[in-house]
Amino acid sequence: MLTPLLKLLRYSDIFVVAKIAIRMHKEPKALIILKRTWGDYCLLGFRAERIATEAQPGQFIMVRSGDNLHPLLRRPISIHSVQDDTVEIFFQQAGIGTRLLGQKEKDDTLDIIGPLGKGFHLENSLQEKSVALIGGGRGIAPLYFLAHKLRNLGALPRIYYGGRTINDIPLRKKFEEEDFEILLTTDDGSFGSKGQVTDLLHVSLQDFSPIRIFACGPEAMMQKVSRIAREKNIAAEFSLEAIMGCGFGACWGCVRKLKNDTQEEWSKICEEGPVFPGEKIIWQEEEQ
Amino acid sequence: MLTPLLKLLRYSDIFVVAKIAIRMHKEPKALIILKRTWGDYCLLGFRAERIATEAQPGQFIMVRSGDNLHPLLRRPISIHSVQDDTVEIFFQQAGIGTRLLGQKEKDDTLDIIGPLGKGFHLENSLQEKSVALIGGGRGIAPLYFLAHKLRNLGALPRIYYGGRTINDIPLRKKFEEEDFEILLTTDDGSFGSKGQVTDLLHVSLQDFSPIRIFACGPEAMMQKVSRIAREKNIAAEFSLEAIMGCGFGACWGCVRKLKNDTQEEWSKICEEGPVFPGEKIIWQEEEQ
Amino acid sequence: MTDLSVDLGFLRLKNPVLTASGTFGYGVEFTPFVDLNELGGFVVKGLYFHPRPGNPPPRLVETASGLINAIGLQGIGVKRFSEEILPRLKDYDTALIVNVCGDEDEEYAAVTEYLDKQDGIAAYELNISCPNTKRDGRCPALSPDTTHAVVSLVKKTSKRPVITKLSPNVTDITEIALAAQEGGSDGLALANTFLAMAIDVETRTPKLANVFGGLSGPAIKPLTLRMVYQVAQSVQIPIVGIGGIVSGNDALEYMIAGASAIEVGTANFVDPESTKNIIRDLEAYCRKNGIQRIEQIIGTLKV
Amino acid sequence: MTDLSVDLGFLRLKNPVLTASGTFGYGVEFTPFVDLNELGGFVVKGLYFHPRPGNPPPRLVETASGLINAIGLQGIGVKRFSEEILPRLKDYDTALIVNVCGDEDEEYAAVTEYLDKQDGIAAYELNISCPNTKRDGRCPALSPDTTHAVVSLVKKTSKRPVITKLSPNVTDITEIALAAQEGGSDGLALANTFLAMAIDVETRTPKLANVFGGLSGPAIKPLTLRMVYQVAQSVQIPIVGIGGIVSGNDALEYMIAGASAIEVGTANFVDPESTKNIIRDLEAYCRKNGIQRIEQIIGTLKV
Ligand SMILES: Cc1cc2nc3c(=O)[nH]c(=O)nc-3n(C[C@H](O)[C@H](O)[C@H](O)COP(=O)(O)OP(=O)(O)OC[C@H]3O[C@@H](n4cnc5c(N)ncnc54)[C@H](O)[C@@H]3O)c2cc1C
Ligand SMILES: Cc1cc2nc3c(=O)[nH]c(=O)nc-3n(C[C@H](O)[C@H](O)[C@H](O)COP(=O)(O)OP(=O)(O)OC[C@H]3O[C@@H](n4cnc5c(N)ncnc54)[C@H](O)[C@@H]3O)c2cc1C
Ligand SMILES: Cc1cc2nc3c(=O)[nH]c(=O)nc-3n(C[C@H](O)[C@H](O)[C@H](O)COP(=O)(O)O)c2cc1C
Ligand SMILES: Cc1cc2nc3c(=O)[nH]c(=O)nc-3n(C[C@H](O)[C@H](O)[C@H](O)COP(=O)(O)O)c2cc1C
Ligand code: FES
Ligand code: FES
Repeated sequence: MLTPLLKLLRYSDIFVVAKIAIRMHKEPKALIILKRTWGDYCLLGFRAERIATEAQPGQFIMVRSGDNLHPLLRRPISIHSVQDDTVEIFFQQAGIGTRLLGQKEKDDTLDIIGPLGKGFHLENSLQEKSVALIGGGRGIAPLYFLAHKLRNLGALPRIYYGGRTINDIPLRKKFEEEDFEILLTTDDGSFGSKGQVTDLLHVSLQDFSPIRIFACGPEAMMQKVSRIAREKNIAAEFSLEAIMGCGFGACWGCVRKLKNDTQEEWSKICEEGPVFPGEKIIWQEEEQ
Repeated sequence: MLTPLLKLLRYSDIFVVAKIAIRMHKEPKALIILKRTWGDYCLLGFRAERIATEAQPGQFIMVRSGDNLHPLLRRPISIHSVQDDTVEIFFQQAGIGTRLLGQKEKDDTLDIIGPLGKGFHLENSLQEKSVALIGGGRGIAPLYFLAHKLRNLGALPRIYYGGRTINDIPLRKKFEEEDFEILLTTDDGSFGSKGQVTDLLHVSLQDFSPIRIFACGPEAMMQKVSRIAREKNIAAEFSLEAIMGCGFGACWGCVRKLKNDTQEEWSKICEEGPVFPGEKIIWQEEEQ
Repeated sequence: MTDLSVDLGFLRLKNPVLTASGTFGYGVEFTPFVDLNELGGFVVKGLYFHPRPGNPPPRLVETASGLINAIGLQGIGVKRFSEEILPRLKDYDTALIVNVCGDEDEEYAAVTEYLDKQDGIAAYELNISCPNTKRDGRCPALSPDTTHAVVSLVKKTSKRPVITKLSPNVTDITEIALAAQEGGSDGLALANTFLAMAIDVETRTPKLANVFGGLSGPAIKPLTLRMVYQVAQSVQIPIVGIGGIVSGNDALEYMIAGASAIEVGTANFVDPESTKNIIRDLEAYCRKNGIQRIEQIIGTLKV
Repeated sequence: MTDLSVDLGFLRLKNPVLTASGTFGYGVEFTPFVDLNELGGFVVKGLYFHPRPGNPPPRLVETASGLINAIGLQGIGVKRFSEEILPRLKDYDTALIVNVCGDEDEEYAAVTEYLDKQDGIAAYELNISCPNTKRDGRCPALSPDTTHAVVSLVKKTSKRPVITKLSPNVTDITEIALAAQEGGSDGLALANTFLAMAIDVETRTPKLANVFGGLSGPAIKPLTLRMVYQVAQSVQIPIVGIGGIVSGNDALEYMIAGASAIEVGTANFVDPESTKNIIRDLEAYCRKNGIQRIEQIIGTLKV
């Protein structure tokens, strides 16, 4: 069964998907062994050995929120953390699917597919270099896994974590307890610096010089990060969101216009991303 | 707001529904305080004071099995027992709706409407008289409440309870512990007498003379009970099932042909029943 | 306070929330749950001239987010309706709309002529689109000509405004809508149920005794919403949106697409308080978005 | 062992389970989940003559038990398909069916003529029913005449069997089915998606950039099942049933209604192993019911 597939792997352009495909797994009954909630936010840890072994920061899973036909589709959720055979996800209850997911309890099971997509680029050249991780709201999710990987790589990650209010930055202690350098902001000043995480980034770059920026959060936030990075000439990577039908390249539902070489093309976020270098991304206001 | 409604109550024929309507309540968040399961069978007890106060044996509730749009409709479930402000239901996980219902846990809530329909006829003339209650499988559900009411009324209920195997008569201990006279059968002989509950009824009526029979169970079982009752000239009542859209007379979905006076008419099971005297019922094989 | 009232031209409703025929009985069944006076109005069960027995059971089958019904318009006829029901409904301060049915075109006219002599009716909803009748799934609303014929016949005599209820089972809904408008219809109701079926694979028989039935409920919302939008681009008369509405959001989608009012159907079974909740949610939406009169949002979709 | 194979006359399938165009990529995306050789066959993404960019996003919106898509047939065109994809698919021992699209009738014929020269294709599925194209929701499958025209044009040259995929957005599906049969179609696929829309009430804009899209998924099953049953009563050529199939039971409903094979679409996203599970469930059903050859149940609905 693998023979014809392996043949495909030589043809890179339209068969990028096959390369990913070969590494994805379905775990219809991943056992939940950990649950924590903070208001709307929820963290679930579950057993999924093959996914845990292979996952890279920035990759995601597709998860079913229930067994019935409404809601129908799986939801994309980033891999938040990986330890041994356990994967953690961290999500905000935004609508019907994530709300149902938040009702899962310890000893329930999850039906998931993963790891999917392409994660952040981690090279050895980051060793002993400062890097900045910017997370807004639920966008912090993949950055925890990333921070760990960066540290293991010998890089020096500093995390900027912002939310509307103190209730939107629930993971701050988790980072602090593990001795990560973390800067906190809230829009209303209820915790950390008052203002947006991008304001703080902007100011702090006067005396802090990361060689790479990794960002995940609301589109508007990432766009500001992109502008700042460009000004300062720092290479930046962004984890984009899109409504997804399948999560593994089969439906063409998740496209976004991206700069590929000289052309602009509809590209699949699930397969070519969700993480993209800033140069490829066309931000909304630039589009017209 | 009640004035025009009360005026209606004088007109009985098509406005029977209004009479029932006035006594039904919606409890969107009835708190589950008790759960027991036996294989496919499940018993849930929940707080629903108004329903508990007004319910009569043979009446039912309409319950939502989940919050989403699939499954969509409420499911009809008999009132199994009532104590103070608490109502119990007993059901078999038959399909998607009842399966979801069986996943509810203590401290979850139920969205219910009730009490609905017309129950068994209980008159003072039953006092000190023997009556037979015949329950097949999940059909035992309403008979527990009925047995209690009958005992309170001073009648002498004897319960016939049958199932396919020992696993289908889980409520036997509950009746026994409360000193009800109960006869058990299983099709495969794994507990009680071997055979169908109607066989046992047939035999035992040689030396037992109830003045009333109350039955609930599979259609084929009830039909046999009906034939036996007619032979022995015992008045019998049956709790019928039908697929229901609303449960309170508004959709005309639950009809069945019944003998009303001299005519045969499509009658609403939810409103005129679910309990009917044997004379009214047209059993399937008679229909052609 | 937000003004939720909407003007259909021929009829002013205190709010856009009506109930769909056949899903709200004669209204009174719902009084334990909803104060009928709070509704924009309600449409009663389909009425033929003579009483009708309806279809044999099973009449209902649930599907994914939907319900197929083949009630077959069991009903009491105009005479009993006028004598037994109408007198008791006229005390309600809300628009009573009667859903009018017929096996032939003349029957529609006969029903409205009979009802013209009765008090307390605000308008007629011409049900030319029921898939559960003798005509075997075929009904006037499947062609512009037959639509035009019934509507113009009824309009010749009817003393009350006529809302024509269309079928979604057509290739081009705007064509039918235009025919109804030309026939003189005062408004349009979109839409009735979709012809559907379900099969029991164990017995290999249809799940409905009638074989076919009409699909309603949330499953169909994207389809009827699309039709309301298309029709709103082509006609001048007001549109009542129907199909799968269970929430204030659903109702708003229809109004933004171009409906002046909406009807709630299957949702009444799922939650008999649906209409009440939808009205509350419409009010909240207007308040939150600074909309003074809900009429301001009708047909405001930005494309 | 049960014999799950079915004979379409022009094509024998090892089992009745195919995948629906546009929901299974080029097949290879699903190899981590399903052994393609176990499928009855698979239908690849819709193919125009030239590459096409497709619609801008958002292209998807979920509805109650359904999915609206407006992908707009983003694709690589016949040349790249033949050069890059076909060579790598021909090693699979399963029927490869190509979904053929066109903006004009001539384009359909051009696509099949081009593909006729390629190896490894079992049949063409003529997609005359996509609601997401230039023609603005209008497509050949909306009228018997245009259906007949495309089908007969393609059949004039095509060296391979042609399955015509019809649109459910019509008043009388049997009329279109008969036109396709008369045009020489070897089989029918029923059906494509239902024209649909959804609105964001906060922004008052359509949820799809394309405004309209096609509804698929369990929500539509009762509607397309009904159409398969109606068409099975009127045509002689084999029918492939499509619409909302997620389980073995769903597949069986279609076959009992008269479909010789079925296609699984949206379910592939919900559970990429759906096809595998459906084949297993068909086998279990046959075993349980003592059915030796699954072909014995086709069109056996007792009414
Ligand atoms: C690659 C990827 C990784 C993600 N990782 C995380 C994560 O780690 N934690 C987290 O909280 N969220 C994450 N999201 C967002 C998450 O997928 C959405 O919040 C979720 O799908 C919403 O589903 P729902 O049923 O709760 O809401 P719905 O009721 O479906 O919709 C609520 C809102 O969410 C929007 N939405 C729906 N689907 C998506 C989608 N696929 N992506 C983005 N927005 C959507 C809707 O447009 C709507 O505005 C990620 C999204 C992507 C694409
Ligand atoms: C008045 C009344 C009282 C009832 N009381 C009880 C009770 O106390 N305990 C109990 O276990 N069951 C009771 N039932 C039966 C119960 O309602 C059905 O088992 C349930 O609705 C099936 O729903 P589901 O979603 O689990 O199954 P589905 O997946 O919907 O269907 C599974 C099977 O159940 C049948 N079914 C579906 N709806 C109904 C219905 N409304 N009535 C009967 N069969 C149906 C279907 O045709 C199918 O064969 C009662 C039914 C009625 C009408
Ligand atoms: C049980 C039932 C009975 C119905 N009876 C009628 C009727 O008598 N006349 C009519 O015009 N429509 C009838 N309909 C159609 C509804 O009025 C409405 O058009 C349809 O259900 C779609 O709306 P919904 O999705 O909100 O239910 C009936 C629908 C149901 C479910
Ligand atoms: C994302 C997506 C893309 C589709 N692309 C095509 C296509 O290219 N050609 C085609 O004929 N049908 C296409 N369809 C329609 C499906 O093949 C199928 O007819 C429809 O989805 C109904 O089946 P389902 O309910 O099982 O999904 C597409 C459907 C979806 C959801
Ligand atoms: S989500 Fe299906 S292709 Fe990306
Ligand atoms: S269930 Fe609706 S009338 Fe009986």
